Amino acid sequence: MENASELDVFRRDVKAWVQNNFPSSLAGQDLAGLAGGESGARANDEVKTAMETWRQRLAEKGWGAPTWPVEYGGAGLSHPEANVIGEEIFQAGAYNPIPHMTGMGVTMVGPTLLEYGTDEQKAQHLKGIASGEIRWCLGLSEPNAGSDLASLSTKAEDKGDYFALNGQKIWTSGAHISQWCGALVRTDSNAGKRDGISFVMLPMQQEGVETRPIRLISGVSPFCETYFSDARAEKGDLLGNLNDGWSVVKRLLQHERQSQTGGQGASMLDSEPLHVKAQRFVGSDEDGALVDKDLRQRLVRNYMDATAHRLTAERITAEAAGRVEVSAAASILKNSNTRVAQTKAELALEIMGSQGIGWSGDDFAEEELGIVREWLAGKAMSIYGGSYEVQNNIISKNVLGLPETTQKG
Amino acid sequence: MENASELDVFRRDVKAWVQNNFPSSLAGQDLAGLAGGESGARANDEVKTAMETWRQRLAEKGWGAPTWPVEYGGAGLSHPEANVIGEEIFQAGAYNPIPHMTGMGVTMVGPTLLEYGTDEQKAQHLKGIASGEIRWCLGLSEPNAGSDLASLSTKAEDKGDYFALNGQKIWTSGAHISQWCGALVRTDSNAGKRDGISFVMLPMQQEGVETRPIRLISGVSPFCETYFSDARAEKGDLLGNLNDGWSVVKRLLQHERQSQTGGQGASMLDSEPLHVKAQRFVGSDEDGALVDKDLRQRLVRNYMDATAHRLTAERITAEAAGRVEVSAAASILKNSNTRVAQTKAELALEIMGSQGIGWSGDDFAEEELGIVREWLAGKAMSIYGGSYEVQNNIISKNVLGLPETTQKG
Amino acid sequence: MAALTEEQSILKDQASSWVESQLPVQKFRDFRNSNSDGGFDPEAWSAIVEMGWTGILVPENYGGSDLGYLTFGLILEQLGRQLCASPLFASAYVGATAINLGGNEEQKQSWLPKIVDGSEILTLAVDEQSRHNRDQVQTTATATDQGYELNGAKTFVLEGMSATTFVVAAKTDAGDIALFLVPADSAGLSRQGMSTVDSRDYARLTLSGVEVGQGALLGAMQGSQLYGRVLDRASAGIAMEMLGVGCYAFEMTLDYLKTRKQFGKVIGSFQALGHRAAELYSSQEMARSCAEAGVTAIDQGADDEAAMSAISKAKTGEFLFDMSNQLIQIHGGIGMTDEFDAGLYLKRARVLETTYGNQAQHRDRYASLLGF
Amino acid sequence: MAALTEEQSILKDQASSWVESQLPVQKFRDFRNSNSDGGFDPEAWSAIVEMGWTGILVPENYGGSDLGYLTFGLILEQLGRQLCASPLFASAYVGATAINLGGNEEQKQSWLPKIVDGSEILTLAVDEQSRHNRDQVQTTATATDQGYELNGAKTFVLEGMSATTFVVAAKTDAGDIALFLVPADSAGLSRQGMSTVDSRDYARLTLSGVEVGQGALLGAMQGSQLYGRVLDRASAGIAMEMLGVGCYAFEMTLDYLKTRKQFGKVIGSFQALGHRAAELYSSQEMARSCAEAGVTAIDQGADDEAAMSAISKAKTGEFLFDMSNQLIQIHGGIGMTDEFDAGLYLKRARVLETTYGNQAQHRDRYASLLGF
Repeated sequence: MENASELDVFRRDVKAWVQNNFPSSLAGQDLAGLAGGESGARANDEVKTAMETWRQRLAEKGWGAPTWPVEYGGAGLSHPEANVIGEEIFQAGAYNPIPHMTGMGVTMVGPTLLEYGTDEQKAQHLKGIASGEIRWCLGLSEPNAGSDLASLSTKAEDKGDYFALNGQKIWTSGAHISQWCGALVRTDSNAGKRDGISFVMLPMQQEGVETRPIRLISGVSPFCETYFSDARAEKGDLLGNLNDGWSVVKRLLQHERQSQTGGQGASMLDSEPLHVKAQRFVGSDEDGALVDKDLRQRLVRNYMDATAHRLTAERITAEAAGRVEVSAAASILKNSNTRVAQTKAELALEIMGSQGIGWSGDDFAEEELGIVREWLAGKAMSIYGGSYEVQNNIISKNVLGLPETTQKG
Repeated sequence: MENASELDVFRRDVKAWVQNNFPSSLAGQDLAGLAGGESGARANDEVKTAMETWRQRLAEKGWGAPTWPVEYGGAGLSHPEANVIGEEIFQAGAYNPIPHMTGMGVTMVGPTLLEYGTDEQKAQHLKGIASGEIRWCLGLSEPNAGSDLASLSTKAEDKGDYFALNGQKIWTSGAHISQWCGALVRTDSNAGKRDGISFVMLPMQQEGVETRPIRLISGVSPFCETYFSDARAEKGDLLGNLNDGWSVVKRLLQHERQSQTGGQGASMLDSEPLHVKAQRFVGSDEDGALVDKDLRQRLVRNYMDATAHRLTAERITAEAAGRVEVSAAASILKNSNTRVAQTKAELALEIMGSQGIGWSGDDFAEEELGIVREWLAGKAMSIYGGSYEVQNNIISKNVLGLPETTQKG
Repeated sequence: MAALTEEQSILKDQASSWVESQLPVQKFRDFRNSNSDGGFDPEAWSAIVEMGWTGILVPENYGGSDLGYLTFGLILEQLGRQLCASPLFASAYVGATAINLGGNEEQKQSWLPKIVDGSEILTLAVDEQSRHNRDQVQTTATATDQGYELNGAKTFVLEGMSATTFVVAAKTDAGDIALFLVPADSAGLSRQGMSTVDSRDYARLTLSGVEVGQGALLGAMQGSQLYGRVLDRASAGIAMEMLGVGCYAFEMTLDYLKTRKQFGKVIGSFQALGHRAAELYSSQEMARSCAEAGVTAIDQGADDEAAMSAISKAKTGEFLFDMSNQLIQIHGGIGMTDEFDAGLYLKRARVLETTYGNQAQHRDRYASLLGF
Repeated sequence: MAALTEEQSILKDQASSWVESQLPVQKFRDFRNSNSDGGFDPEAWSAIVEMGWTGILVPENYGGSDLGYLTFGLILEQLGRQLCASPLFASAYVGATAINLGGNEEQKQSWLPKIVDGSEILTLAVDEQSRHNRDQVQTTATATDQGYELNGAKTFVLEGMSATTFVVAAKTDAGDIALFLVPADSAGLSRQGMSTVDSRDYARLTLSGVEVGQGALLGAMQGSQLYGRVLDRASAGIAMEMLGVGCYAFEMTLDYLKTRKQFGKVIGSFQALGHRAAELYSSQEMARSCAEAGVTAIDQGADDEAAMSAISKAKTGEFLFDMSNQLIQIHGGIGMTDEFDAGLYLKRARVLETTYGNQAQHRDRYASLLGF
């Protein structure tokens, strides 16, 4: 661990900077929503301008991706320092929009580029990510592949100085609003299932790429079907070696798991603690205990699970002493984070009763509607980024060393 | 279903008969324990005599195995009628000891004999079972086989007019106090795993059979290791065809599941309803609700699960219209019965606090000690007779028609 | 617990094939897409009336068939399977129950035949806060010379925009809760639709100085006793619909387990999923037993009708909660899309869960009924 | 939450190898088989004293090492792994805590060195009914000219037959609960051993007219506050022992999953069991974080010491409950035999669960502390 007192000094500086630089007009806004594609587009001009100012200020400090080298737009900070930045921004009621604005850029593409990219590739791509200006999507899943990524059939044909891509991707997050895409493609049809695969990067604004948003049960469309028809990826945009895309994507997915192990994201669910919401909707008895004891008991379990998850994340970080290593613990944390969050959303709905089943209209508070949508959207947490079952396979095999089963569910 | 009014008449007759014939000196005794091997041996003479009278009276009516044909010691009754007998005996605070006294006889060996036995075999064996005079054990499991029954290695060598058995069985229930054994043995070592197996019956009182009781965590020894050293089974005691023992045992195990789907057994746990026990140990608030609301909530769930189990057992019986058919539902019922019973025992322990961890001595009421032993013994419910996991395999494959996995746990 | 009679089995089969052929879930989806304000398909409603389902709880001398609660429940189950929207439950189950139990001869004669022929759509207006609480009724019914004056507000009223008459729970001058028949077009009554996740018809009501006659009071049974029994029976009915929703979700999931391939195998061959399916199936069978027992207890006039109602709602709730979540989880990404039906079942499941008390409330009620 | 310091890691490793080599579970089994009345192995106790573990919570000027609660917890975890029986926890953790927090200088000087050198064995006598309830203290301490007279009865006193001094919770004349040091050989004090499933030393005490001096009262902190804090810290300590019991049970199970074959494969390759192992492992990691956080909060003097203690006991309880049941289940028939160790862990698990409040009580306490 860092020297605690140095970190304390750093924290004081960060706190002051955030207070001085976070635009007051953004306070209380749905910042996560604004940073995302859909509601961001609907925001008014004043808010948009303030958001842009805030982004620029963060980008200048290199705090969009604080642990990246300064030359690539980061701030060259340690992980504990980066955590301090996140915590202080959260404490101030602010929000760091850059990771969100870059789609998969900060969390997945960047760290993988840092490891597998050539100097040219890093110089070309990283700054745009760290500054929040370039949004990335990832073309990994395909229809009928699901958790079985390696059964992909999108082909990249060698055309001399470029590859021509043909095929269909699905669940491409934010494809319709992204500038770049990292795609997993088959470059050798004769090789084994995981051998003939490569990872290429390509710009989305080109004729051979078409995106169709998929409407989800929560009513939003953050994902697309993405069609490649002779889409062009330059040879220089091949990440990692030809036909070695599987190792690139494995690393990418580790970063994904890592990014899904829970953190501080502003959400409707967080704006009022569940027990306060329950006191409001359900009421308390003369001892101050919730009237609905069955609910109370399950609420305590969820609180304890949330604490256990947080403590475990902290312990694992501390034990790894801040090293970048993507721990095998990521699978455990992803599943516990999912369980806690999904249960929390269900509890919030239960607490709100018939106010927790609203879809739209003035009959429901904005927060109530937001929680319902978040509940629905959150069902994806145990599906995407390696399903709950896939994480259990990983724990069973990689962490516990149990023999591989012939069946991965 | 039977005509209800006929059944009502029958019920009235049974009720009267039980009232007139159940020895009053047995009222309030631990009848299940008496019928079993260990505590039965410790009972005083008066109780033993009364128990013997009660057994004879039941046997004369054919009520040890009421659905079996009269010529084989049964009463030739329908299943609904047999259920009425069971219910009325239970209602009267009495207990039918015959099934218990015969070990595996009434529940498993008899029904299988009725189906697979020759006329000679039925005539020789069934009456002794139906009357409660002959106790049977089953030599199925072997060390290192566990749920994988078919990997057995006990051999039966053809010696002309008899088989010579050599090998070791384990978990032979009551082997040390049984007169007869049904054993699964390998009669063709060259055939496939499930093909060269036969089912033979042999008397236990012979030189080639040795039994060693296994002490369990509950402190009792209801099971044995059973060693065969040239043990003799007559050719005429082969049940089913040679090398077709696997189909006999499959049927036997269906009867076992059926017998473990829950029923009326006298137990320490049943003598005081859990919520009454909780009122006694935990106390109630002014509204009459248990003070420990977390416990109360889990108690309700267990009560509801118990009711759901009972209703499902009744519904399935009614839907099968009393036919003998061994329903595929047996696996569901075995697991739900297990879950309810094991949870109930855990709840009882929790309710009793430090009185629920007693092993012996006057510091604990006899009932308290009995519940602790029952809690420990009950852990076997999800292991024996096809483990919880094996039942789920059966449901998944046989009931739901999901494809067989290469892995059966 | 008895098996279904032959008559019940036949009716159930008929309902099943009618619903699957005439009102598959696609119909509900089309309706939702065309009309996001909730409601139901009037053609389907006419057919339902024509088939006599509205008369199942109505005695023969009032134009019904008097086939009982289990039979009605079997119909609700079938409708639940395809998420059919209709006021059948609100009017011909809950409304008819209120009139049957609480109506005098005159009231029965004037209301029951209209429930049967569909010319009146009744519904219970009970909740006043977002969480169902049968003891929390603030709406008042003050005696006047002509009858009663009702004041208060109600929320989450099922079929609230389609109903022609509300069965309103209100506090009398004596402090008792009683049920009053209030025509939807009464002066002083206003209603507003609620847009809910399940795209059905719910409304908030405001009653300010609503005048009704003496005949509005359902007084054949003591007020709060009537009110409690109507709610118990309503819960048992909801449980049957929930059973249908859950069973269809199970079948969709089982089908997917048998057809969807990953890693070169159908996913149902993965033991972890096979065992999960086994657990869900077991939970479904338990839920069925409890749900059928809930309505059967009403038919039998059983002493434990209230307790069985609590069990039926709680246990089907438990099954449907897990099942609707697993429906999404096992279908994976496709389950998250609006185009696929899983979301419709999930959303409906949560609305039914909160209707007339959720699992926790019914567990609490059960323990209280048993005295601990 | 911080990682272990190097010093802590070294001590933990040393404790681990000493326990595994010197006091494997077989030692406990031998002891149990030879002496069914509970108790502990005096040789092991001497060695524990010699290694200085009895002084971990004692300040250096009283002969201890003052290494703190997390360090003590790590030792308890190691002892828990092999079910080692000793009065270390009762005396040098709970007893020392009571003296540290509640003793005046004179009391510290006279008791702490004796706790460290093992010449005194202290233990808390708190429960009076079978279910732990910190508010239910009926034992009275009436002021006399010389000191106090104690009357009452206690049950489930840890190491109750070996203890030389009891730390008795009793109600003072003012109605406050306070802690009193009562020598085991006091006139009027009698004790009786309890034969429990885990074959450890527990006793019932009877105090009738037990006279103690003024110096018996631990009065440096307000009585009921002291009492509450001792119980909170005791719960956090038990959680660390529970963690050890559970972790060893997990390792036994994992080992079995890797070696036991059925149907021609090691059973750990069956997906349903592999996933169950994954869930148990996750639960173990969560339990470890909570248990370590519980004792760390004491070391840090954290505001939420009480809440963290409740979480630590509840979450390790949850893990150990599931783990001890799965230990038997996954081992199958062999797990049911007395010859195999699984039963010993299961039995110990349930005793620890009920010690100083079970999961439910700690969940309730946690909610109360958070104000809901």
